[in-house]
Amino acid sequence: MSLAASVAVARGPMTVGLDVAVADGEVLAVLGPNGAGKSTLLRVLAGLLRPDDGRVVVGTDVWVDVAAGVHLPAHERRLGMVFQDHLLFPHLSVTDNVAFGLRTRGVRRGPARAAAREWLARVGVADLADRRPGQLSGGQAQRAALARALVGDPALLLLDEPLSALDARTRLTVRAELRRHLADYGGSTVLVTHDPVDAMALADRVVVVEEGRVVQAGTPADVSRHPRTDYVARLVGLALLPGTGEGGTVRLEGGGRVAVAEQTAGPVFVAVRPESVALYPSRPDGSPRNVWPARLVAATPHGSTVRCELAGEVPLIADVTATAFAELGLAPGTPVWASVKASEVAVYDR
Amino acid sequence: MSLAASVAVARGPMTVGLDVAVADGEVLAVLGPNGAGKSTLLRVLAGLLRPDDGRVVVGTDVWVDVAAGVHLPAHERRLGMVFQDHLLFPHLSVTDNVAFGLRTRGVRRGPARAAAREWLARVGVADLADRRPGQLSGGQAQRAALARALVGDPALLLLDEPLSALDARTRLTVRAELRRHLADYGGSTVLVTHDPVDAMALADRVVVVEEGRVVQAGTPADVSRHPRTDYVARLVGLALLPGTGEGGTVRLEGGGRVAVAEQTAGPVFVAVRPESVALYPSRPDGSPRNVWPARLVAATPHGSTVRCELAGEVPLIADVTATAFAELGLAPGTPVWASVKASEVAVYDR
Amino acid sequence: MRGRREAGVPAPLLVPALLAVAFLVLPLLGLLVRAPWSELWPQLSSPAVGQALRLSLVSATAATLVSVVLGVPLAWVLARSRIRGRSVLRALVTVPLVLPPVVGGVALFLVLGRQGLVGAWLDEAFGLTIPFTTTAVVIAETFVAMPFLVISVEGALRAADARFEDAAATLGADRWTTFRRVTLPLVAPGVAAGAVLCWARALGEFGATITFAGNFPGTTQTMPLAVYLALQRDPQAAVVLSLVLLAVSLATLLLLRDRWLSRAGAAA
Amino acid sequence: MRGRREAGVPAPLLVPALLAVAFLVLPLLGLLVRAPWSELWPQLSSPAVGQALRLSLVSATAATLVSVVLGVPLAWVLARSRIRGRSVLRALVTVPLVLPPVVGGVALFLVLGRQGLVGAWLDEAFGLTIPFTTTAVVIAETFVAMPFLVISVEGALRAADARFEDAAATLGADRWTTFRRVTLPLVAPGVAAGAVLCWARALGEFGATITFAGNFPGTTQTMPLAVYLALQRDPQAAVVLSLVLLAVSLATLLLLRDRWLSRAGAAA
Amino acid sequence: GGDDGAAAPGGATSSAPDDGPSGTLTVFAAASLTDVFTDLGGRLEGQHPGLDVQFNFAGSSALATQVVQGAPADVFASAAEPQMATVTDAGLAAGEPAVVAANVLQIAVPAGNPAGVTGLADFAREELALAVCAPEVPCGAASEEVFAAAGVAAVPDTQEEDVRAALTKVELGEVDAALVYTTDVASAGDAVEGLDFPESAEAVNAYPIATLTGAPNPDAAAAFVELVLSEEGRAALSGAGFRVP
Ligand SMILES: Nc1ncnc2c1ncn2[C@@H]1O[C@H](COP(=O)(O)OP(=O)(O)OP(=O)(O)O)[C@@H](O)[C@H]1O
Ligand SMILES: Nc1ncnc2c1ncn2[C@@H]1O[C@H](COP(=O)(O)OP(=O)(O)OP(=O)(O)O)[C@@H](O)[C@H]1O
Ligand SMILES: [Mg+2]
Ligand SMILES: [Mg+2]
Repeated sequence: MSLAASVAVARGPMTVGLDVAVADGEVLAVLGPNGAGKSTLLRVLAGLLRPDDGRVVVGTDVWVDVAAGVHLPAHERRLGMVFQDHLLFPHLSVTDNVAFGLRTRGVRRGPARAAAREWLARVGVADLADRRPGQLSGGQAQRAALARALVGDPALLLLDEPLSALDARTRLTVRAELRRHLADYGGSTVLVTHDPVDAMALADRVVVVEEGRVVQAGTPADVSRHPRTDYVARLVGLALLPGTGEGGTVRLEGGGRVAVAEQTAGPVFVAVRPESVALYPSRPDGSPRNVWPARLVAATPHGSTVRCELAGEVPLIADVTATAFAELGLAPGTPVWASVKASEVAVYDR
Repeated sequence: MSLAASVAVARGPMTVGLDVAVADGEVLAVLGPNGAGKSTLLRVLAGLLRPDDGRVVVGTDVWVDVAAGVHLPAHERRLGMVFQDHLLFPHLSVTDNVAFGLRTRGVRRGPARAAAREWLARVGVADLADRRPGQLSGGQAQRAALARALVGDPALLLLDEPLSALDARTRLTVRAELRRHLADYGGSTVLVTHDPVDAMALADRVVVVEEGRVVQAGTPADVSRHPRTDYVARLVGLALLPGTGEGGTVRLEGGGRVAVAEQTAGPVFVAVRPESVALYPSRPDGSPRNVWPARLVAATPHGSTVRCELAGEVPLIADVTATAFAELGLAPGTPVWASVKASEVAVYDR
Repeated sequence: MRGRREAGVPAPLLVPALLAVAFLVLPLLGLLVRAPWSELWPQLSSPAVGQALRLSLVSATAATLVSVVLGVPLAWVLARSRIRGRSVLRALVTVPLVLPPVVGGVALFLVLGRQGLVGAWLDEAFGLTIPFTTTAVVIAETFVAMPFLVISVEGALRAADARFEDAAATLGADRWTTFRRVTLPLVAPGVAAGAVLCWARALGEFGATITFAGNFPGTTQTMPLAVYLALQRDPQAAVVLSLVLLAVSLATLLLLRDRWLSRAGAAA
Repeated sequence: MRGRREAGVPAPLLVPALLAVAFLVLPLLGLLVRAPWSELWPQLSSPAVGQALRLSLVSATAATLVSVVLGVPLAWVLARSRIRGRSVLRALVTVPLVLPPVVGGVALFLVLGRQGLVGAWLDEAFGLTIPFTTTAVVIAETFVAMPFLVISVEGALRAADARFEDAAATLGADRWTTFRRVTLPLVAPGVAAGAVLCWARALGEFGATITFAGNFPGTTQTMPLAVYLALQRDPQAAVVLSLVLLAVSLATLLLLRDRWLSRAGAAA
Repeated sequence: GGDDGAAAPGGATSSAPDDGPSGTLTVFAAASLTDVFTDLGGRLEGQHPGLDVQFNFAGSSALATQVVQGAPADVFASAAEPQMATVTDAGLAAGEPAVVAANVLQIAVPAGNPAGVTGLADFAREELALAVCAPEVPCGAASEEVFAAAGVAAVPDTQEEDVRAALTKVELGEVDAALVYTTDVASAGDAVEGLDFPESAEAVNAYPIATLTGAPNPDAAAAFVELVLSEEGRAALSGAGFRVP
């Protein structure tokens, strides 16, 4: 069922005030830095935290309406929820943990256990069905928690980083399993994640939350192509430079100018892909119109390339091959020249 | 100080039997699927779990020697440890949590708190210093736990997925901070992680653990170039095909043949990078000597490319651009032809 | 190189713990040593002693059951609900602990006696009189012992991690289901401890019982009453009787607690 | 559309909880209603009552302190250490709960009396005699009340999450430091509950006290003893005295517990 | 603490200037003697300004235990002979105990006697709620004797551990009649009425008193026993409902 929530809740010095809407069968990914308020949002949607203000409507049911004094208790909300720290019941076997929701909703023990075992098999922990949660590894526990949330027929799925503890391979298969399940699932899903790949793979829409506010919303492709904040840009691996369009160039807010391929005017964002940035030990000649002096601040190997963070008038990220990195003799502090072709620079309105 | 451990411990039906050695100042990354025994290893090294057999030697001190009945209690081991589920003390402020280790080792309250605050600043949670752990978000708690492990001067650092709950941007800065710290740090570090980037960025050496055994060890570059198990290959994004060298071709164990650029003989691994795999709707003509029919089983968008899992005589992974993916009209189940140039295929002894 | 085994009990804990054990166990040893063992057989073979022992065990167990059934919910209300006046209620519940048991017996008369608030009505409506019956013994013991259960279970509930109850709520469990299926198993060791306290206190109850239930062999004479009366005439016999009571309760505790605790432990 | 507020207390918990409250509080109300209030002022203004009340509070508090200092370590040993015979020890510690207090007083004589195991030596070596002194009151109360603390703290310790103790060990804390800085704060609500039980039981102690410490106004006559004497003479006055004791302990519990619990609660 | 000396043997020195007893006198007495002895103790203190009389009132058997355990008592007054026998058997009584008072049984009924009890025969009525003392305690033993003498097959609902407990039930109207001592009825006030019955003479309960061999303050002990046995003491006792020999 569709979800429409607009809630405000004070958390320490910060106020989390978020508007989200999720259609029937849609998956909404919530991205954002640590402490942005993602888990807080899920707790409010689950009924575990009373918002100070706002409404939560699922389908035609009003779950929360602070003004009208309505607050449906959590257990009447038909939820499936994965908590960031699992919270598997320590006194029940893994099977009974997964069967718990079915049992409370009236399913008899036999069928509930059977359904639980089926879900455990789907997330790849069938052989651990009789263990206690204390006897599971971190990733195994997370998978059991996911199974517990998915079994049954919730109206709303709330998944708080459900794949964070999984190893890379299991993550692929569990993500695929989850994707398959969500494709058939008729309710709304809110998925909190730090992994842009999860968002891309699973979500129909993305909202980015920072400091308790929605700063960007859209399809995964849209958000990753046109990030509106530095956080999102970093997340999808772009350098984001706000500036003002002045025809064929953009005057950056931090100083400096960038030549672009289009004509622009007014406040714009300039986004530069790390692959498109070339580094030179001395000022290069040639076609690229954008050439800036910079200094290497950090370098992280990443597969066969090295991701270089550059500081200077125009802060950039550059991906260079490990060979090139070695040949340039780069080390933190080294001065370099960075260049980008104007045609490789994306520019869009702020 | 250097660490040499060779321990065996039964965990449910499985036995974890691991040999690891870490030199002074070295960082060893432990990679492996869920339930492989990584956390178990750390618990044994920390003295929280008694091994059934084996020895642990740090520097010249014998911490564990089961045969001789030696088992140094955890609190005498000079450790810094991050637990997979943080375990911050709920009754102490974040500062006091971080200062705890210093206080127990005799540092006075003032200096201990000052050191704690400094570390909290280094991991970016200085403003939360006076909160209780229950008032932190997941990622904030993980950073506090990291600070608690790093403060002081442990002989051995044991980090169990210390960055898993961090958002992508924070992860970069905390990882850089950790890297800086580990570069100066004289003790041994054992880092458990699921993220190959962490391993590449932080570790001097990598061991891969599967089902309680070490299946591969080496430098990060070595392991990522020459994976020896399917798990590692997936981790670093390669398709791994074991076979037997027969001159210019390799006969694969699963059936089928691969043409390679070198002459080989005997048991070998063939590794194929996803980028080097091209897909065609019908059998292509031309130079590549390796052309196989296959079927698409799963596709995951990943930045501007789509990662395709292929099943067939030769199971492969292919990265194609989103545009190409759309043009090929690919969907799970679609039959395709995959081709790889012989010169792009890596081959090395098993 | 230090090669010693894992430190056992640290001295600052061991020393007071040993003192505590000495303090609690030495007097018992003293009793054991000085007890006139020749009295044992005559006492044990006396049917009155058997009767009193049986009545004690039955009524203490019944009082514990009633206390668990009524007291655990009360502890939950005190620990979890947000009703007003909780702290007053908590203190009120603690207060019967302080009441001299004899006065407690008088108070029970005022409510359940022939002329008591409820008792008079029971008498008229159903011809039921409670005082001087085995029921009265159970009631007196429950009145005295239940607060021990309530307070210790409440402490266990406060210490338990309430986030598991959140998780249960998201799985559709209402508060009652959550209580039964999550909270109660999680605090099982606390309930076990409370029940042991309650049972032991009920088994040792004297003042309220003799006041409210009187002392009639076979109906209301529990062991402590028998011991007290024996003390009047033959202190030696009284010591032997107490030791019999001790031995029986020790055996029961050893059997029951280990069984219950190991179950509760497996659940934790 | 259901718009009602969060469910309060579920009926299957509320009904037994209400029954429990009625059962525990109604008799007190009965006492309050029937109490001869005209007696209140004469009793309150009598210096003997003031003395007894003061002695009761002082000795119960002292007994609680001793019990906490000795009993919490013992509870820790029972819950955490792996010494042998733990279950026997636990049962032994529970047993004084079952001992009729008067017999407990006799047992104390056997150890600490002038002719007792330890008492004789104390007398010879230091000229110290314990019986019939205020110290004897504290000892008698501690003997009777400490097991309540031990058992309920042990329950709390068992229910607490031992993984935090692992974390403390990796931070260099030995078991003693871990106990002080991690375990104890985590089980603070359990210790508070145990201390309340212990204090209340000590405050209400009668049998062991009158036997081992005697009944000397000003030195060993606590309120329950004063109530006992009053019962011999003037039952009405006894009821009033009990109510005074109740009121004082109620006030103390309300003050202390709320203060302690809110601190402990902030720590949780 | 300093006030511990009140009961400690060391406090009982007789170094006062006048010849009479001085220091601390410690009297262990049955709880039923509380009022009379407190009163007499006050009088003795009035006669001897240097004297401080301390009482320890409790059940006779508890007192006997304490004395046997070496309590620093000067005088022991028991509510029955068996407990005094415990002390004399241990060789702790100085001389023969003297009988200070005696008590006989009375039927106690709630004010107004709602059940219409008239005599000992009513203790055989099943429909009444009846209390007697347990046979282990003196008044219970006495009750058995009077029932035997009267030929009544008593059907009590409860055998009380002491007279007080029985009397409490009468006061509350929870029993229709109880067999208790005269003195207790006298002290109970208006809520209880006492009915004499002829067979009561069959069982007279004596209160023995003795000074103790280990008495820290034997002079004062002797003075107190003398006062209790004097005309003045007898008057006080009979005023409280005791029979005096
Ligand atoms: N109980 C609490 N009291 C006060 N502040 C809190 C409490 N819980 C969380 N906070 C604060 O509220 C903010 C939002 O927390 P929340 O858990 O929603 O973050 P999050 O987006 O889920 O972060 P993460 O990615 O680290 O899990 C954080 O700054 C956190 O410190
Ligand atoms: N207390 C226990 N009793 C029995 N088996 C256990 C216990 N704890 C863990 N195991 C099992 O031991 C194996 C190793 O667990 P461990 O926690 O070391 O895995 P891990 O490599 O850390 O996995 P993850 O990446 O999921 O954290 C797992 O299969 C797990 O199920
Ligand atoms: Mg979160
Ligand atoms: Mg792990």
